Amino acid sequence: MTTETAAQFSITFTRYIDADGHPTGALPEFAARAADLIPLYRAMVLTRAFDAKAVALQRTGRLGTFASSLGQEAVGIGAASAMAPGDVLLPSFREQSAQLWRGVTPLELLLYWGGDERGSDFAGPREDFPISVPVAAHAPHAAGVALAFALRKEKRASLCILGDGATSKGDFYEAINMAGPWRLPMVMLVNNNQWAISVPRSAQTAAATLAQKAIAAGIPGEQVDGNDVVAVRDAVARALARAREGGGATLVEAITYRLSDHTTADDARRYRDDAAVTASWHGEPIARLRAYLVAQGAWSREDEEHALADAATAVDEATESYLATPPQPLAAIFDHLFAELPPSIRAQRAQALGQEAPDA
Amino acid sequence: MTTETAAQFSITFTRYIDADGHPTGALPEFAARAADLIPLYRAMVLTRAFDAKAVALQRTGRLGTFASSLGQEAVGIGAASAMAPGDVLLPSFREQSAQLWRGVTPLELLLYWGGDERGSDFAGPREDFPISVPVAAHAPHAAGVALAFALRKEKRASLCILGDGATSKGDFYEAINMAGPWRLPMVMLVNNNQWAISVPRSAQTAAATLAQKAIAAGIPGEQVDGNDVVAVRDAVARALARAREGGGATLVEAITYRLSDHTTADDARRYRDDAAVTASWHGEPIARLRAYLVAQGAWSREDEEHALADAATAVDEATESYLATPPQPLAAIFDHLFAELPPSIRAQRAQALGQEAPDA
Amino acid sequence: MPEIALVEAINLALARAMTEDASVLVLGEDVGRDGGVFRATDGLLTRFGPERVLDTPLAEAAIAGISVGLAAQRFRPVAEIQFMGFAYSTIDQMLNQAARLRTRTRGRLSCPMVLRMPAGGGVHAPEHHSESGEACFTNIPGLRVVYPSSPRRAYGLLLAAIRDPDPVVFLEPTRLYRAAREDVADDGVALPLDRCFTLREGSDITLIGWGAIVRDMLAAADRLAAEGKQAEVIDVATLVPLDSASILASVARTGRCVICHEAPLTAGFGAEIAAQLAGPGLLSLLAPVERVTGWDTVMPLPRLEMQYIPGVERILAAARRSLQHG
Amino acid sequence: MPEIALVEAINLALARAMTEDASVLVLGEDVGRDGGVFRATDGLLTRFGPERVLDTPLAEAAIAGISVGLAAQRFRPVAEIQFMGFAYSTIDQMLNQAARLRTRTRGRLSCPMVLRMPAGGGVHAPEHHSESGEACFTNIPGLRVVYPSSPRRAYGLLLAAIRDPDPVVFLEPTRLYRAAREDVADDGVALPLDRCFTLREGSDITLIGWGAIVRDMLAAADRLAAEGKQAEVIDVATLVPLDSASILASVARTGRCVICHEAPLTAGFGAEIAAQLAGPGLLSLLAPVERVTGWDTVMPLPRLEMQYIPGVERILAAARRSLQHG
Ligand SMILES: Cc1ncc(C[n+]2csc(CCOP(=O)(O)OP(=O)(O)O)c2C)c(N)n1
Ligand SMILES: Cc1ncc(C[n+]2csc(CCOP(=O)(O)OP(=O)(O)O)c2C)c(N)n1
Ligand SMILES: [Mg+2]
Ligand SMILES: [Mg+2]
Repeated sequence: MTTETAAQFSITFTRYIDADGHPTGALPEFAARAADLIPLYRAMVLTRAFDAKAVALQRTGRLGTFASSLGQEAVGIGAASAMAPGDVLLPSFREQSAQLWRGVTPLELLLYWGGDERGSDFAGPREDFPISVPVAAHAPHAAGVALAFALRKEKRASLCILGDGATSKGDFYEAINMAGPWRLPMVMLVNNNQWAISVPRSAQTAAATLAQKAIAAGIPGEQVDGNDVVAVRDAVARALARAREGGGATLVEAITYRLSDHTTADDARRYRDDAAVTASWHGEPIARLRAYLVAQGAWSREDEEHALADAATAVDEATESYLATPPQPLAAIFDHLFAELPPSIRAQRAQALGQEAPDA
Repeated sequence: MTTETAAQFSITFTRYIDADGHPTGALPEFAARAADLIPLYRAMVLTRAFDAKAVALQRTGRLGTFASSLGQEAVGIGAASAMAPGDVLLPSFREQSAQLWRGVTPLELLLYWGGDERGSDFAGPREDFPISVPVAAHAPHAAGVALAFALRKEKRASLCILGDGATSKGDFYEAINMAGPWRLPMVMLVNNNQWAISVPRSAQTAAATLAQKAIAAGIPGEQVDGNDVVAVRDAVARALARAREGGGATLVEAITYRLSDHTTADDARRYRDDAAVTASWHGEPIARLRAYLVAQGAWSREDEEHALADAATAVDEATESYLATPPQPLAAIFDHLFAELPPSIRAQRAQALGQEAPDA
Repeated sequence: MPEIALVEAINLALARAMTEDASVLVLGEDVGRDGGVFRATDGLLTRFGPERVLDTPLAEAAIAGISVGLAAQRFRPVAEIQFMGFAYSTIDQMLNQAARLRTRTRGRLSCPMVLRMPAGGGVHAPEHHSESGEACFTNIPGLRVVYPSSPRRAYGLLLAAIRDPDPVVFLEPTRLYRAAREDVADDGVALPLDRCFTLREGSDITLIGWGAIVRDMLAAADRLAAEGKQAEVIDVATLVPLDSASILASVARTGRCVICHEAPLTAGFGAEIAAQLAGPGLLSLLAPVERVTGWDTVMPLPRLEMQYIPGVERILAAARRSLQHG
Repeated sequence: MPEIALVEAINLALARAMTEDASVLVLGEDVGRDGGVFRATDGLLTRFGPERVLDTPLAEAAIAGISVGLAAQRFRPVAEIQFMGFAYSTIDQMLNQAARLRTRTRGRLSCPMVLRMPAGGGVHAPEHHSESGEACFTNIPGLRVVYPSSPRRAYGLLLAAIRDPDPVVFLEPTRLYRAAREDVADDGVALPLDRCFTLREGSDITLIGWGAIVRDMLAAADRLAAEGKQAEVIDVATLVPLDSASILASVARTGRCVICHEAPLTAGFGAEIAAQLAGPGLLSLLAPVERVTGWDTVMPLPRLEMQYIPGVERILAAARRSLQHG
């Protein structure tokens, strides 16, 4: 018998700022001065304020089911802050942090979660995809967008964010596999918050890391501390840069924890211990970065108060506008279906609007 | 920054008998005496004779489109010979070698490829699945069969065989991923014949090996020389044994080459060089094992003539029976649809058989 | 005989089937500890253990696919898809595999599985959670499609679906999961899978439909009665195979028919019923067949969904139109 | 103006569309060097290069999914699925994604893609290669479904489908790929996507269908003419959105109608046409609407397939039944 090694792989895990806010070594260029991290911090604070408000609105019957990103803010902010404006974001339903950074407004988010399609007609990032509620369905879209960039020889990349549960779906694998031979400028970011509703990460797959799923596609994969916004941004920035330069796709697994219920429709106490959740508050991304900034002398109690107040104002203003926004007219159901409405559906539209006797 | 290694993997490639028929070292137990390999040799010869006949029948309009396994006989024979009778085979459309070993008759195979469902009503391996024409669709069935064994605590395993192209399909990934956490007694055997119709292995995925796709599922994966029936059987036997003992699933990649056209409907000269094909004849599994057996003094020219004659007889007899088999009556279209035909379809059946005036 | 909600009736039927037949398994996303996002499988894990109630990874195609493998091995898997919006990736397995295994092997292997899922809108759920995609499953020979609209029918039909030796797609009206309540005897009695249910008899017009809208049909029938017109109300319940005989017989008596469903009009399953009326039923018709359905548009997000979902008023308008005809 | 086969007309339309619009891409399994298993994309790789003609890995769901991404980025992908039997795993992407992108974003993003595939049986192909699954795509708002039955219509409708700003599922009758031949001018003129085609006028009965069976309808019309009955023959061509006006107008003239398709009867798309006749068309009908379709069984393997696929004799029998009525 001859047995030889055909291939070898390893997966790394990276962190820059530990759970207590201590740097584990030199920080990357973009974080060289602690002050440079303040926008990231403020964005995480805004996200948390937004999430809290959205949950409150849902509890009082003024918003639909909502998926909080409590404790996971660093994933989206780290990733989005690594993007260039011309890159395209394809978010799952729990990445409001990334969307807010990209310029989607809190009002748009509220409209969407309040059940109004206008919330996906972003005034800001016009090419970004709407939220993907179907798990992993947006992964091949990210490959398609990346293929468009590659074909046009544009130095742009697509960034797809999805969950640990999403890595079990065929769409996810098919998309990263296609990205391989075509060297697509795509970054697949797995927000591993340890849970897919009630199914823990360990029941989702026997893979020791989710990053290693990249190996199946022949693309690089790495793990980062997803509660460390610096580590997330650094890994995603490197991956995006390589993608834009023709170096192909990367899978980044960001390890975090879902501190909230799955959504407002969920009661996580049915399936997980409060104790584990409580323990996971240690090292959560906002407290962690605040500790770092404070230790660096870049953040004061006053700064904190301002940040909280600014976030509250932004969210309150958005809420007011949201609550004051009348629903779309019924015609809107029809008017965006096709570029031009076919005659048969024109007739239905008229019927729906009561302008004409129905005939079906 | 701290970067640590989160996980490491390596993929091995194994061969026992090289392209010229020389052993590369000690052979495994089951092949300790060269004579023990004669049944495998004869089965490969039978397969090749069957394939040649089937192609000839197709060319003369007496069989439907057919997928030859020319040059790949060791994959199916190696795998099937590693199975216990109680294991279940889930073959793709190019694994007649494995099916023949399992006891599917040449007549059944001809009936199937001749367009008669009775060809999938195997008299022999009653629990084996019919051929899967849809690529990779049988992968989750293999997981389901394995789950059945696990739940019943039976020491049995399922063996799914599919192609290199199949490793791009979501079904494949979803199935091996599910096998992981449940430690399913399943072996996923990838027959990597380098081509998916006209698409070469290199365009199918950027993965350096197909075996490494196992890493995504957290199950063991390994590569073997798929033209070395000993290596295939050895790897599959080890994997099956581990599976039956509760050790979970394994992915085995067998590297071979499709010496034939994709099917009788294909003309491979449109997309690949004859030169590459000619070169790939070197090391093909039958000549290779013959060289080994001859060198071991276990095989003579006379043995060869007998083997060829026996194969020809078996195939000719099957062909005669096949050609003499009348088609099923039209009623057969209806009679296996449900355990009991619902009234509405009973009416259609009667209509089809002309027993009653139609009414739809 | 306690009054229970439709989702509880589902739960009861699952437990009953699991009790009486050890080969019945429940699997799907979050069906175990969580008891399913609608609690349809609540308590089953505790009662029957993790070898009978399996939380799967998040992969619908494989949920269907492993069910085919389990069923071929004589288990009776009852797989849950969390919402119909996520069931479309199972169609390949249901159509090419589950529905054909018996035919392909001339009966050597078979596929006694049930694929359950909530369907339809009206609960202000997020995007992709309010689908009525039954038509994607109704042109698939070898598959049964069942869609009960009351707790009792949910109980009896689910038992029948699980006991049936062939694959069944079982749709449950999300809107009625909690809203529909009824006395249900847990007597293990299945209802027939090839029969419509006449919920109310009437001689002036037939209202036919399935799923949540059946309640609106009943309400419309009340209103019509107040106007002096007796509507017969039929819950189709089993779409495929369709109980054409009962439907044709009803319309033969009434001469008028309104077909109601939440799914879009064009090529919705209502078309099949109307087509049978245009064919063998033609001579019964005193008025054009009316279809009251969702519009041929994408199901809107919650703010407009109740204007999309047809309700009592649209059914009444159609019925009156029909009654006024000729 | 050379006489060419239907598959060559497809090829011509693809080349024309790629020539006139640099955003048109062709992608799919084996569409490149091999030119597609039916040669529909033959020569395109040489002519337009590997950046316009992309051989994909073997993954239909992703072929549809990356097309959505490309289309959102203003490309016009024309994706080939090798056989309809392998298209079912694209339904999720087509229904939940392609058909909705414009609606979901209020027009900010759109999805001008075409998903082409051969459909139907009759060429003695292997298992799963002879499907008529169009009904799986016809109850999906936001999607067009087109199914030409002659080289000229294939050419003109494919051009229209590619130029259309919204997603189109484009079905090509396998049986006619080589069998249907016709003069086709490569003039770049598209045919309308919202119109049926009346192939033959007649006042006694209307034969309506799509795909390969249209040829049998024409043959049946010849035979009926020999019996002194003039059949109007309509190729529906675009199933969704349906040109109901033309169909209703024809039946208003003839009073009799036979609807023909290869797909199974129950909830086949023929039901929609029959339903419209039972509704707005009712007063035109002089005889029950006939449907001549595949049986409600799994498409058999080749030895029995021609007994499954309805042909001239069954159409004739239905037409005669209709003509004798009343
Ligand atoms: C295809 C699909 N199946 C099921 C669901 C229902 N569902 C919504 S979120 C979710 C869990 C997702 O887990 P994960 O991918 O880890 O993301 P997370 O919710 O943790 O952010 C499920 C099962 C869905 N949205 N899409
Ligand atoms: C899902 C699916 N897509 C497409 C096809 C058409 N097709 C048949 S075989 C084949 C290539 C398969 O390649 P591979 O998996 O390597 O198996 P091989 O033919 O080489 O044995 C394709 C594309 C199919 N049968 N099933
Ligand atoms: Mg998660
Ligand atoms: Mg291959």
